[in-house]
Amino acid sequence: MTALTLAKAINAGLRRSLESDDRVVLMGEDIGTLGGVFRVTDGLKADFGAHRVVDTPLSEAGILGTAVGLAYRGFRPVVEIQFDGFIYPAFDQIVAQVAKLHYRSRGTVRMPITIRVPFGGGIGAAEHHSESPEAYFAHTAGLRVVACSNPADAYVMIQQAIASDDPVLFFEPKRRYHVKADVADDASLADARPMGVATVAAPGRDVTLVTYGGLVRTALDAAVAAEEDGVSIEVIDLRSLAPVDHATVEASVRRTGRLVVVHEAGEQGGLGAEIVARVTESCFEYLESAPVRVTGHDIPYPPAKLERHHLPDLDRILDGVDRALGRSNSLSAHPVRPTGDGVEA
Amino acid sequence: MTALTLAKAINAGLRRSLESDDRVVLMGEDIGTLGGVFRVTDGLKADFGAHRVVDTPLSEAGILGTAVGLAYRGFRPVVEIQFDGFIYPAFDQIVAQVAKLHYRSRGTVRMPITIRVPFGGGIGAAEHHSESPEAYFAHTAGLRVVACSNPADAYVMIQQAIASDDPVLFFEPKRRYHVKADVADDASLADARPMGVATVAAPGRDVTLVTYGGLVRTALDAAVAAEEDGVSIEVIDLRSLAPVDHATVEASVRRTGRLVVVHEAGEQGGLGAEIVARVTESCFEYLESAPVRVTGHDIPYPPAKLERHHLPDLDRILDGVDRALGRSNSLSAHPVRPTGDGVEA
Amino acid sequence: MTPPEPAVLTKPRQMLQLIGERGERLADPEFDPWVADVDLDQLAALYRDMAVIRRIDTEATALQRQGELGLWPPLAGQEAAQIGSGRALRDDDFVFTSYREHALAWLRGVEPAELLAVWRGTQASGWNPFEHHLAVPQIIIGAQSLHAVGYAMGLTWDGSDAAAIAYFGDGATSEGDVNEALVFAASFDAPVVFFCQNNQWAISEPVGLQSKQPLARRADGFGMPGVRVDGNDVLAVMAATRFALDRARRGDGPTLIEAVTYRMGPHTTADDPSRYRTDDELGAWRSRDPLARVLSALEAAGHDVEALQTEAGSAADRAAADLRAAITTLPDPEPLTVFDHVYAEPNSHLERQRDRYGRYLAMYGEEEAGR
Amino acid sequence: MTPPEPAVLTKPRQMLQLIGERGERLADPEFDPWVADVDLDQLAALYRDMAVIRRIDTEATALQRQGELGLWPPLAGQEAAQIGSGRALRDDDFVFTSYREHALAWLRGVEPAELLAVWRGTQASGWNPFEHHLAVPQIIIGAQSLHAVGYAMGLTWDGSDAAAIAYFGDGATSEGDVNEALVFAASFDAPVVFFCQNNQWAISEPVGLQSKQPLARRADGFGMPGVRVDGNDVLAVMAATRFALDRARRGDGPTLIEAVTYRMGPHTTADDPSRYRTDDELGAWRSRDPLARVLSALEAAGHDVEALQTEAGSAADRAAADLRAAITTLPDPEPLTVFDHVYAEPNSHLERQRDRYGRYLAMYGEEEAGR
Ligand SMILES: Cc1ncc(C[n+]2csc(CCOP(=O)(O)OP(=O)(O)O)c2C)c(N)n1
Ligand SMILES: Cc1ncc(C[n+]2csc(CCOP(=O)(O)OP(=O)(O)O)c2C)c(N)n1
Ligand SMILES: [Mg+2]
Ligand SMILES: [Mg+2]
Repeated sequence: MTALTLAKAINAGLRRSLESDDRVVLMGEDIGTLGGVFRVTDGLKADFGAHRVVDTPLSEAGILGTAVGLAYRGFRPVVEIQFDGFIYPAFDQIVAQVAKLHYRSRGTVRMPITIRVPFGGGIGAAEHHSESPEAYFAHTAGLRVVACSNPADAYVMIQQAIASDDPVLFFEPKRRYHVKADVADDASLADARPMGVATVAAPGRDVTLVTYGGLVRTALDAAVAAEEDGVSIEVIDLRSLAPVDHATVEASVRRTGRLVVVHEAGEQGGLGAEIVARVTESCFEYLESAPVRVTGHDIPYPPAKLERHHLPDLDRILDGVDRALGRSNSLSAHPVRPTGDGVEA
Repeated sequence: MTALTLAKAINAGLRRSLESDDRVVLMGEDIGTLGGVFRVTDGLKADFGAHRVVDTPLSEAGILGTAVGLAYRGFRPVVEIQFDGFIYPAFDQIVAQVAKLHYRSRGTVRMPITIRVPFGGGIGAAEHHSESPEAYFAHTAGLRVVACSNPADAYVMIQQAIASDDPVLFFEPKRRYHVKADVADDASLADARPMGVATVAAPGRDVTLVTYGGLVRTALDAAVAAEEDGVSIEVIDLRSLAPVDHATVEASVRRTGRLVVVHEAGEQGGLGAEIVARVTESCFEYLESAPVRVTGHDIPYPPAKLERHHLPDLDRILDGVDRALGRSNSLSAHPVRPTGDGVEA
Repeated sequence: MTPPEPAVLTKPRQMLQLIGERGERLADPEFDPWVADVDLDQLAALYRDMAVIRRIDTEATALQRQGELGLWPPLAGQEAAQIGSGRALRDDDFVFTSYREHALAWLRGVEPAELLAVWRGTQASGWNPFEHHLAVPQIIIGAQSLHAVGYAMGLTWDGSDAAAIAYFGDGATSEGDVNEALVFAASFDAPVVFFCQNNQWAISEPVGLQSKQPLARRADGFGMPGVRVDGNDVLAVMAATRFALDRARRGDGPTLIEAVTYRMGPHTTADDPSRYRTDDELGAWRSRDPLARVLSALEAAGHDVEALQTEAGSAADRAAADLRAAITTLPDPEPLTVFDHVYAEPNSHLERQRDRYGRYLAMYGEEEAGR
Repeated sequence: MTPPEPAVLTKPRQMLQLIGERGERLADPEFDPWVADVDLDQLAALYRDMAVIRRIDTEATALQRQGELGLWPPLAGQEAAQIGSGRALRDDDFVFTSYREHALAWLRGVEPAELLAVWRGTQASGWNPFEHHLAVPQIIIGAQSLHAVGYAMGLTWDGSDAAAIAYFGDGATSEGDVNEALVFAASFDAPVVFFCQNNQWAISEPVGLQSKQPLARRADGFGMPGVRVDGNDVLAVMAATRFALDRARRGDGPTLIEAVTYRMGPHTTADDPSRYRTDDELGAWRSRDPLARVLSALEAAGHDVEALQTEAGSAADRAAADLRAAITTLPDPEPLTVFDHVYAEPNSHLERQRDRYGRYLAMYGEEEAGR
């Protein structure tokens, strides 16, 4: 056990992967000499050399495209996209090549590529630096998508992602990079919880709250706050966004009968839509109220001084919980329709 | 009234837009001399000249990026992406620029760009030629997304899209390009149904079937087939995928109590998820059964000889309707859980 | 065979030719050494290769017209560019092509059925890339150029002296991917050959829309030599490719080759070139036929071209018959294989979907389902 | 003023300099005519511009350190590149920049508050692009190069003789977008100037990782002249930019300018350059300071540089004071403005969301909400 920040936990995980498999190579902009703009790869180039930790030219399609070629050659590239908003130039290589080549080659060509993406807001950054693009990738067959929320998971999950023979989008909640916690860096990876399995981060009885990444901490805080109010929230940290561990989510909803999904990404077509749709299909008879989504607005990420009015926070989560529980909430004040959804077009 | 194929209806709409606004310019690969690989722009370069109908170099990011510059200059670019699967190289320009510049410029810079995309399968094409990428764009704030399903709509909607001051993704169901129907090419655009409004393509009582694009025809056929079986399906042609005309959808579901959403795109994070989630939130008390999704599988588009095992067809739609109605269906044979959803992970 | 390296061609010359349009052998002090070993028999073998692949191409086009294939992109006219470069490769060089390089597949031992499967639509791809050191064909224009560079970077890290080669068209040079590939290749001294077949057209768009300069001139600005070669001169193509491959093997990095050639047929069987180009143009290029050129050269050198034509003709006949026969070995795939190979590892979501579709098929019966 | 066009620079020369490192005026028969009108007073005015923008930059950096700005990307070291090119532009030329070209904003009349808003995080952007013919700054590396080309294509279609100019960095040349911009510009003879500030670094990556050739050499392969100019020589930069703009106005198409300069400060205020570059390197470039160079030239020519420095100093002081004062005019925005301008037209989904968030705020009170 060592107490590490989330950033350092990923660093430690990368180091272990580099040590244990010499086909693992890290690629990205500024990841070598600088150690990454978030220092996640700090020290790795010095220790493993410029052929294992590769500073690349400034071209995201180039990074992903050469990673595909390296995968053809039997390497396991781990690429860093410097910020969420810079993944789009690589979208074609990810969606048309990385995601599809195993299928297109009838299983002969593996794409064990890990794409690390610092994601989400909450750090007062400039535009294009706070995006939550995960739903694009969750909708793309052939990819796996995960998000870590804490150092212990991050340390394990990055190694699992690298070890996976499938391409993995690995989302890192940048606003939690500096949060410290114990990491079982002495434990065996074989015993670890599989990357695809969700965690019940806090058990509860009244409502199931599903989230991931940077908002898990906020959700846990909301659970504590609600407890004082007599409401018991079960917080599920999804960890895997594609595929979703529906078994865990649905088991919880069958007990609580109520669902709130929370994420920073916009509501329309966000991951919450999938989870609500799937739970509704599978647990219809168990639902005591309409599932609720608490999400970022469907707007481009706003300027820094407005981000607190975009991101779900503790109060908005609790308001969503109140909606799920049929308690007084922001929409119940002037109900226009029995569903409490008052402003239909 | 003139009977036109869907392709010719779009051609006629483009022609009218070119005539009525000299800031409208068409751009794309092979759209000029060749008239487009589907001949949708046939004859337009000859009639309007190479400055209005522009054959571009082979670079999708280049097409969208220069369209942005032209929009800065006050033009209304209408770009063609040759096939759905070739839109991804332009993803960054679409998501980070086209979608966001109005917001980023605080409303000073308009992006009245129309992005025409022949989409979907059913024509036995090679890989990357049958994609349904609409959910990516519906999840992107700042864009509008529409899909036409028939010549009459196509003729009007393409003109509305071009006239819109917002950027519009305009999806054209390529497998319906050659379907002919009457087009009101003499009617005034001002009287036409707004692009954002859905159509009840066939009224019905028992179940609401929501779809768009190439599958509207299939859904209507399913409604006819079901009628013989005593089941009354209301078919809604969504037309606008972002924003969705929830008023129309929800009004229908409040009457029928049952919802089936159908699309070619994969299920996970597809548009069906959004519609099911939203309807569940808004019409929870009205729902008599769990909403059902009938979609393409979550796989890369398969080789041509397998596409009939990927695309929803009449039988799969009817099976979905049976699920919504609680009638015997493919999943009810061996029910494991009361919801009829038998194979939970 | 490692002749002295030609003066680095930072500024591509007009166009490298070793066999002129009337079959005359043109001396080139820089490039002659690269094909010094190619005697008349070998030249005849190159002719045979071209004759066979031309016939395969014709047969496949016919198969498409007869409804046996969904689509076919003919290579007619580009035989010398593909055979000349392909015959310069070592077996362990890795080849990344677009969709038109059937000659490369054939040269590397791909079976007829493997070649046709993807165009018939029965399989996502035909062959195992590692058996032939040949990637799956690429339809996304230019994307494979980056794959070749990545593979080549891996070659150097592995200490191998093999090379990678990326085939793409003139139109592809406008895609960001190809330009980024040039950047990466130069930065990492990647042992890669960029082989651009400038066949004058990208569907209906003439090469002049993509570039006002000869494409080989792009190379210099990216920090590599560019060679412009007559793509209808199989010997010159072979010399240029050997030169580039040798640079790669010796650690001197990438080279861009522009092979100037012509697509004699339609873009694909779905295309109608009469909409965008003239008979005159076609006629002019027909007179530069790459096969006729080698024949003239052989004839001038006293080779028995009649025997060669007869022999090549029957080899071509056999190849065509094999191709046609292969169709029958390509039955429609089993429905549930649609789910195979999406992932390399188990995936709960997909397994559920497969299971459900399996039930659906079971209920409706495979016959009716998915009509 | 239309001096005879220089022999087309298909192969960029070493590097254009008009004022040497010790302030000496270097004769250049091709480019001297382009700045023949720049007398000592005008040179002094260029110095004043550079002094003011340097001071604005220093002040903004200080404001960031004091917590008034979220971030600031300093331009220190690049004053001559930005002022020399910016002063060559006409008001109706349209400028597309990245994030570091504060001098362009200042030259084109952007107010201090408009300049700072985006870095303070109170607004998505500062100014109305059409008031200043200056696009919103671009953070996606290279994307704006295509916008400039599109705008320039529009200029020709409108029959205008204005030009567009795209500013980007050395790192940006590796992005597909910039390369596609070169392709489009050449194909459409777009009246656009590509102005690349090669400041030697892309965050921690030296320019050698992006290219082993001088970046100006990229131009030729794309079919346009490339000019490599000393970016710390304000006169040479102005000459090169005027030359390129004139080409554009006369319908001769695009030009690529590489201004060789140096970023003296960190990439942004969030960066620590000591992790990747040496004091020696910094020192070497400090001795090539663009302001000092003009001063030397003026001094050598007998201009009263002391008076100039005093005058420029107080202009800079005023600009700095204005900048600092502007901060107070940038209050935090109203919560519901977060929904403004997503769309130009009514949007049912967004209106519902705005309405709901409005209710939420009303219920929880704006004070508590969104903590
Ligand atoms: C990214 C992308 N955009 C568009 C297309 C459609 N398309 C297929 S082939 C082709 C022309 C390619 O021309 P070129 O690169 O010269 O190769 P050629 O077909 O002549 O061999 C186009 C535009 C595509 N396949 N991929
Ligand atoms: C598409 C994209 N990728 C990565 C980044 C992150 N990033 C911001 S600035 C920068 C370096 C840019 O270097 P250069 O083009 O030389 O411009 P300079 O900062 O030196 O002015 C990088 C990598 C980005 N903003 N956009
Ligand atoms: Mg071509
Ligand atoms: Mg730089």
